[in-house]
Amino acid sequence: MSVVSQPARLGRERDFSFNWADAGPFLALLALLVIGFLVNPDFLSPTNLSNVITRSAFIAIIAVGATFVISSGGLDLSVGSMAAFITGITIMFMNMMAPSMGTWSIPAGMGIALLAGIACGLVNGIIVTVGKIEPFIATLGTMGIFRALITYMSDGGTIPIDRSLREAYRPVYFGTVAGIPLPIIISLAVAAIASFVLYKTKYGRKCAAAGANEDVARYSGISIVRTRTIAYVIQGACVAIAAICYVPRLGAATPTTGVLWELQVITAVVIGGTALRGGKGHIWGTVAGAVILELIANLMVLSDFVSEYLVAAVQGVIIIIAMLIQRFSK
Amino acid sequence: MSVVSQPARLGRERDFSFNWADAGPFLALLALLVIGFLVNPDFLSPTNLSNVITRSAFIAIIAVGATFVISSGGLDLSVGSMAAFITGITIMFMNMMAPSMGTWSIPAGMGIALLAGIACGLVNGIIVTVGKIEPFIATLGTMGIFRALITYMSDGGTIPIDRSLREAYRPVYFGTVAGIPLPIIISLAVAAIASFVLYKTKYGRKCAAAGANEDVARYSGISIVRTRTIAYVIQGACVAIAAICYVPRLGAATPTTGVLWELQVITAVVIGGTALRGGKGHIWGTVAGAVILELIANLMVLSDFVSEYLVAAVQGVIIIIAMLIQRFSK
Amino acid sequence: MNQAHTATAHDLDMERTLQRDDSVKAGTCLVRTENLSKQYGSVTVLSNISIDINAGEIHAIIGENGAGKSTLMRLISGYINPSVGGLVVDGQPVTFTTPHQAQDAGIVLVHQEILLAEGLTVAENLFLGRELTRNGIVDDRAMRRIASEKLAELGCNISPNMLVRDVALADRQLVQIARALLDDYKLVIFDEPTAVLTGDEVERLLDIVLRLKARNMGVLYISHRLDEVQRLADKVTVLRDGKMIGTYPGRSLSQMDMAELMVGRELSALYPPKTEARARDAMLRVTSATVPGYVDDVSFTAHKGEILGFAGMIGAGRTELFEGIVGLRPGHATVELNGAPLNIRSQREAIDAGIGYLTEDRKAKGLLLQERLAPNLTLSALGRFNPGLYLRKRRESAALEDAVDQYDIRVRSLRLNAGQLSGGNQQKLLLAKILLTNPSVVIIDEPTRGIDIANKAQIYTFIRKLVGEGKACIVISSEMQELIGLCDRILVMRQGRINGEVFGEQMTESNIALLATAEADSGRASEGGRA
Amino acid sequence: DKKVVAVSIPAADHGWTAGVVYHAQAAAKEINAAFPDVEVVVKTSPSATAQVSALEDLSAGRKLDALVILPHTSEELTMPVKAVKDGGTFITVVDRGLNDPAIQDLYVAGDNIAVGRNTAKFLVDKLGGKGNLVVLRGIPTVIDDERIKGFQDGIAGSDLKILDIQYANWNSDDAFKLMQDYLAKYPEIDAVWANDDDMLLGVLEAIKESKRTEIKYALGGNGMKEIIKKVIDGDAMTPVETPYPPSMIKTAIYMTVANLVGHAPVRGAVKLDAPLITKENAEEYYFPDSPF
Ligand SMILES: Nc1ncnc2c1ncn2[C@@H]1O[C@H](COP(=O)(O)OP(=O)(O)OP(=O)(O)O)[C@@H](O)[C@H]1O
Ligand SMILES: Nc1ncnc2c1ncn2[C@@H]1O[C@H](COP(=O)(O)OP(=O)(O)OP(=O)(O)O)[C@@H](O)[C@H]1O
Ligand SMILES: [Mg+2]
Ligand SMILES: [Mg+2]
Repeated sequence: MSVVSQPARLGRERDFSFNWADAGPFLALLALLVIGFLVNPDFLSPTNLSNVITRSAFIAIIAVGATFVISSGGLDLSVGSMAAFITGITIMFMNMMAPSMGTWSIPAGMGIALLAGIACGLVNGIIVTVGKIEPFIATLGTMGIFRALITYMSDGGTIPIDRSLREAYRPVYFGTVAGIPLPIIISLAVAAIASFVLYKTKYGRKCAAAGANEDVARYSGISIVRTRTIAYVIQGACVAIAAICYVPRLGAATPTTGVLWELQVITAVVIGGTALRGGKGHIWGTVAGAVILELIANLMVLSDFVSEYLVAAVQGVIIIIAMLIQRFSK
Repeated sequence: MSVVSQPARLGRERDFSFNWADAGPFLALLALLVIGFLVNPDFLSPTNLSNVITRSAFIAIIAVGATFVISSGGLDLSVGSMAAFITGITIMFMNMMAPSMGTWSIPAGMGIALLAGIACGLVNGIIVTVGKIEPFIATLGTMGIFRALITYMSDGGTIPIDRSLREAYRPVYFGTVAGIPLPIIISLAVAAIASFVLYKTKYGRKCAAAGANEDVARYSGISIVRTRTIAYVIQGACVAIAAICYVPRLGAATPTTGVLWELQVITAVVIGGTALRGGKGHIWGTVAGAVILELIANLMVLSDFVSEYLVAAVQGVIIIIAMLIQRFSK
Repeated sequence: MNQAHTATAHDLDMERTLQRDDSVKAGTCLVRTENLSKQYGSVTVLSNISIDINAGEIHAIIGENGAGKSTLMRLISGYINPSVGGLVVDGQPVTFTTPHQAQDAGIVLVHQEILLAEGLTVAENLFLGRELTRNGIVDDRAMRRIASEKLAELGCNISPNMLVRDVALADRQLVQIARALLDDYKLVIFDEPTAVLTGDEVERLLDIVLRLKARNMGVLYISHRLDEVQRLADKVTVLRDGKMIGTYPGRSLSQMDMAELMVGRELSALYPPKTEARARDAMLRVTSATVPGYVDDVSFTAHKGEILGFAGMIGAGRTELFEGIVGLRPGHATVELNGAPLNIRSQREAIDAGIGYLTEDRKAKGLLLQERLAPNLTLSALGRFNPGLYLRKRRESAALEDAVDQYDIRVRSLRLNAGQLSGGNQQKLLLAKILLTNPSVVIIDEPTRGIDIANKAQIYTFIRKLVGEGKACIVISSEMQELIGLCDRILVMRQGRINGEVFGEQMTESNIALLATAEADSGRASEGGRA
Repeated sequence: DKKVVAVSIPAADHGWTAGVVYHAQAAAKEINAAFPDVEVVVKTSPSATAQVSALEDLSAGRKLDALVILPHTSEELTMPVKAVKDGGTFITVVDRGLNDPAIQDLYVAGDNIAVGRNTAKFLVDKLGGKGNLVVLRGIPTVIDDERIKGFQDGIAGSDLKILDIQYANWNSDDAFKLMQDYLAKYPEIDAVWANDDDMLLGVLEAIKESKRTEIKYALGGNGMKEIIKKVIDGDAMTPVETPYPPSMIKTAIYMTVANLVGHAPVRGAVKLDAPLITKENAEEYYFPDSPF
């Protein structure tokens, strides 16, 4: 009888095929831009687009961190209050140092922000992994804690940044490089680094494996505790970076800073194509998701159709439709 | 050395042993009562306890519905705004009918509330199941929609109930039967019916199966779409019942009614021992969870230790500790 | 009272189900497949399969891993839809779009891969979607009792109240089988039902299959254990590369014939020759291993160049013993590798120390089914592909191509997800994955579960080659023949302890079976002295 | 036996409520130190429901001699406060009236309608009765409604036109974004009114960043110290402010305690007006130590 054929040989054919599933959020984004233009041509004006995208940077940066957490099988509801808390700490530190260090207190404050973010992330991570508490609850708890701390630190009012630092710090939000606003550059850089980490490093693999199937990951010698804790730490660092960009925008931390950001962040991640139950994360999708959310809000203001009372309803409808576009683009 | 011990048998015969896992929330509840008593002996006074438990009835009733949704593998973030929306519709209907129907408009309004609840649940269910949109996002969308609708209905203000109905409606919240406040009785009845449905009917099994393993459920001839949609409808009905009890307490619907209830509801369900990823639901645990949350808030008011600003922090810490107690009671 | 009465009535019902002499006559055609073909994308997995499945007949389907057996079964039972062709059931052309429709038409499939809801109890799983009710209330008591009975019939006496999550793999398979036997079906399809079972359960299952036949039901039976096929089959259909080679009367084929029909070439001996016994250096020495609840004070030594077998019945605790040793379960053991003490607290540390453990549960614990092949392959050995900052995808692809060659993994494209491989090929991928970590001691739990005969030979040769390179290999297997053919020495476990050791001439099925079932009468046998 | 005065107020969730909490606590501290036989207990609640619960909790434990309450909403708190009153407690209502004025023994309030109206009048005056306005409102509640209503009444009859009005949740971030969007949408804006100073901060930042020059006024309301400082400094864009001082809670607490300790029976209604704060009188509204 004849020799068995070797179908296995086919090898690497379709490596470069276009992945429609990943394109979903970008298609939704495109659809939104077109609709926006039809509704109000100003929508596509460079100033408007640049404003909107710059604004979406905070959520995008935080959501990039959330992509790690969610991909690894966790969830973090505390990001909004964490951002407020870190902003508060940073401003207080900078103000304290300003007399002695001058504008050097700004980079020092940034360092403190990063440290605080990493510490907060570590706390979340440890409660979730070592304490084995459902992430939703654990981070709901720390959300209350961070929010209370910023309220306490500010006596319920505002913590404004020292006047002497304002002008020096302003460019971090309002500055541009080659015409591109700095927050956009920072968020692209964060996303680029994150996608390198998630797609090109050992840690990224471990993250996706832990989220896809905890047992398989464990049996492959991956420490779930470590992997997931690191994801929370990355989340903390991203929140810190967002906080650093945030400070110059309004120059103050208040107890309402970052309220409900967590919902926007999670929405951005999910619209971006990452499943909430964990597994593969989609960094660029997440960034697109964050921009989509901000564009929707912008569109609501620029269009004249909607009564102010119904804005939230229309936003809800658009988000659902964006998800449907995604579904059908698969 | 001839007798071989049977270590492997250990795992086996747990048929009749006390189930510690299920007892977790009740132990946490007990611990809280003891702590409460130590902090302030008034805590255990009958008036206080009855107040607190009566108050927890709203969350408990809604959370019972959420137990179905979560058990079947869904999630519902819209319950808070849905409650506000249903309250609004109900009050408007009652007010409209009051001139012609007199106090009969109250039961008629209750009927309308139930219908509205079921309709809202159906909308959620269909978007999630037929639209195949991640429940988190879908119900975040409808959350915005319901919230906007109540804002619109109230023109951003309040919708108060007609004075002529107030007194007649009051007993639904403030009345007692055999000394037990009516909301407690209603919530116990809801929980009893729910646990019958969840544990003793085919539907309950389908629910748990859909949440535990979608594929297996589907292959067993269970329609995931139907099962999960029904869970959302049950959730809607529960929200309606809660709304019915709520009206006489505050006598009005406002755009801020029910804000953040969804987080409390989900927390109650999870503290009660139901896993967020779906599977077996724990109705009585959920009820205990709702009482725990309300007790914590009560304890905050009764104790004088905590700075006003830090209340949320202490609540967060207590919730995390309650979850840890549960973990270790396993 | 009422309750007891109804329950009894139900029992009778169940009995009737099983003993019913159906009006179907032996030999009538239950299901005919007409030119069934299945394509995934541009790949044809099955083409033009036409077979008749008759009442009162056991029809075996054999073929190499990836030949398309499971695909065919899924087509017949409504899990997937054919690209071309169709089914004729009772003379009527039908299309099933869900497995439930097939079940309503009397066709049920026992999956190769276990499909149970882990978070539910055994009884709940058994009756999922068809709960018994009394006055609209689910009758848990009756379901539990019937579940116990059905499982006992299969020789499985786990409590129906256990969560499936806590049930051993073999028992899960029995639960799946029980599920298919619960109702009144005309055609029962078994896709490698015995792959995870040990001797006793296999016998009981074969018995049940024969009883189904006696009741004029149709049976489709897939197995890589050709002895079973030979014992059971009235007809044998051979598939190769998705094509039908032919249908043959069962008795006319010897096992060798079957194997050659499957493979399409002549086969060499199944087991590689054993290397001669000589004084060997101790490599892995385990003392007083204890895993609470499962394993009690087990000590043994594996030597360089040795294949050490672990035999035992289901629940003997072999899996738990090794999961305990490599740090996947809480427990304690004193472990020495090449004389140096190890303190292993996690699988990572075991891998780093050079101890590789390959799980028996490839679907739930071995592979990321939704993930591509290359990331699966390299998951335990990422360090090797990460020389500097980042992972080299090119090296990973190269490693995959190597593995596909070396382990003969039959894939039609390298861009499939692991879940899209056939069962046997998943197993080979898993083996490649663990060997990629370059362990010096390889522990393989059920190495050839679901692997066809030609590939078994390959894997055995491979294992032999490994120990030839100076590694030690520990094989846990429920197939006694495999252990006897492959191993240099076999330890037999019973109820969490080592009940004895056999080697050389003593390695016979009866000796092993005796040690696996009976208490060793002269104190606990241990290898201590001989090690 | 100490007399117990309970103070129930909204939790600090933005600048103004933070000011309320600050002043309430300051009052409590001073009074507890000054009057050995009076105990003032301050409780904050994040929502109307929670406030009702807090009332129940406060009155379940002990007999309250007086209750000072700043209700989240009028409708929802009316019945619960009545229940407390029925227990024999002296009731002081602050800021927002209950539906049934018979319940309160003392009423201390600012004038939200006036906040809107006075601002509007100023704009009508300064813009010569003509121009394009954009308005930012807060969270859908009665206060918000009243201010907007006052404002609309104030511009009625003039040629001032409100181009747009949207919610920004009394949050400076949301206001910043909304203002950016207004700027993108309307090429010609003469003045902006945010009905709360928290939002005004975001508005100012957005205007500053856009470098638009046609906007003559950006006004707020509430009397936040940063904004009053601007008025003192003679800021061109924000030359006036309307007070809605959170310190009214302190006034109310003092009056209530005065009533209790029996210096004089205090009853009735005290309405604080909302005069325009200008450079001339700004100093008297400036409290640099308050968080607001
Ligand atoms: N969803 C799918 N997409 C692409 N190819 C698939 C898919 N499912 C199965 N295949 C391919 O179909 C072929 C036949 O698989 P099948 O599971 O039927 O084999 P089998 O004969 O049961 O093998 P085994 O003995 O290993 O179980 C395999 O090559 C497999 O990779
Ligand atoms: N004495 C016993 N009788 C029946 N079942 C048992 C007994 N001891 C353990 N079990 C069950 O069997 C499982 C242990 O089986 P384990 O996997 O250790 O056996 P094994 O020897 O590896 O068998 P397998 O061949 O299935 O791998 C446990 O989950 C336990 O629930
Ligand atoms: Mg197969
Ligand atoms: Mg095993």
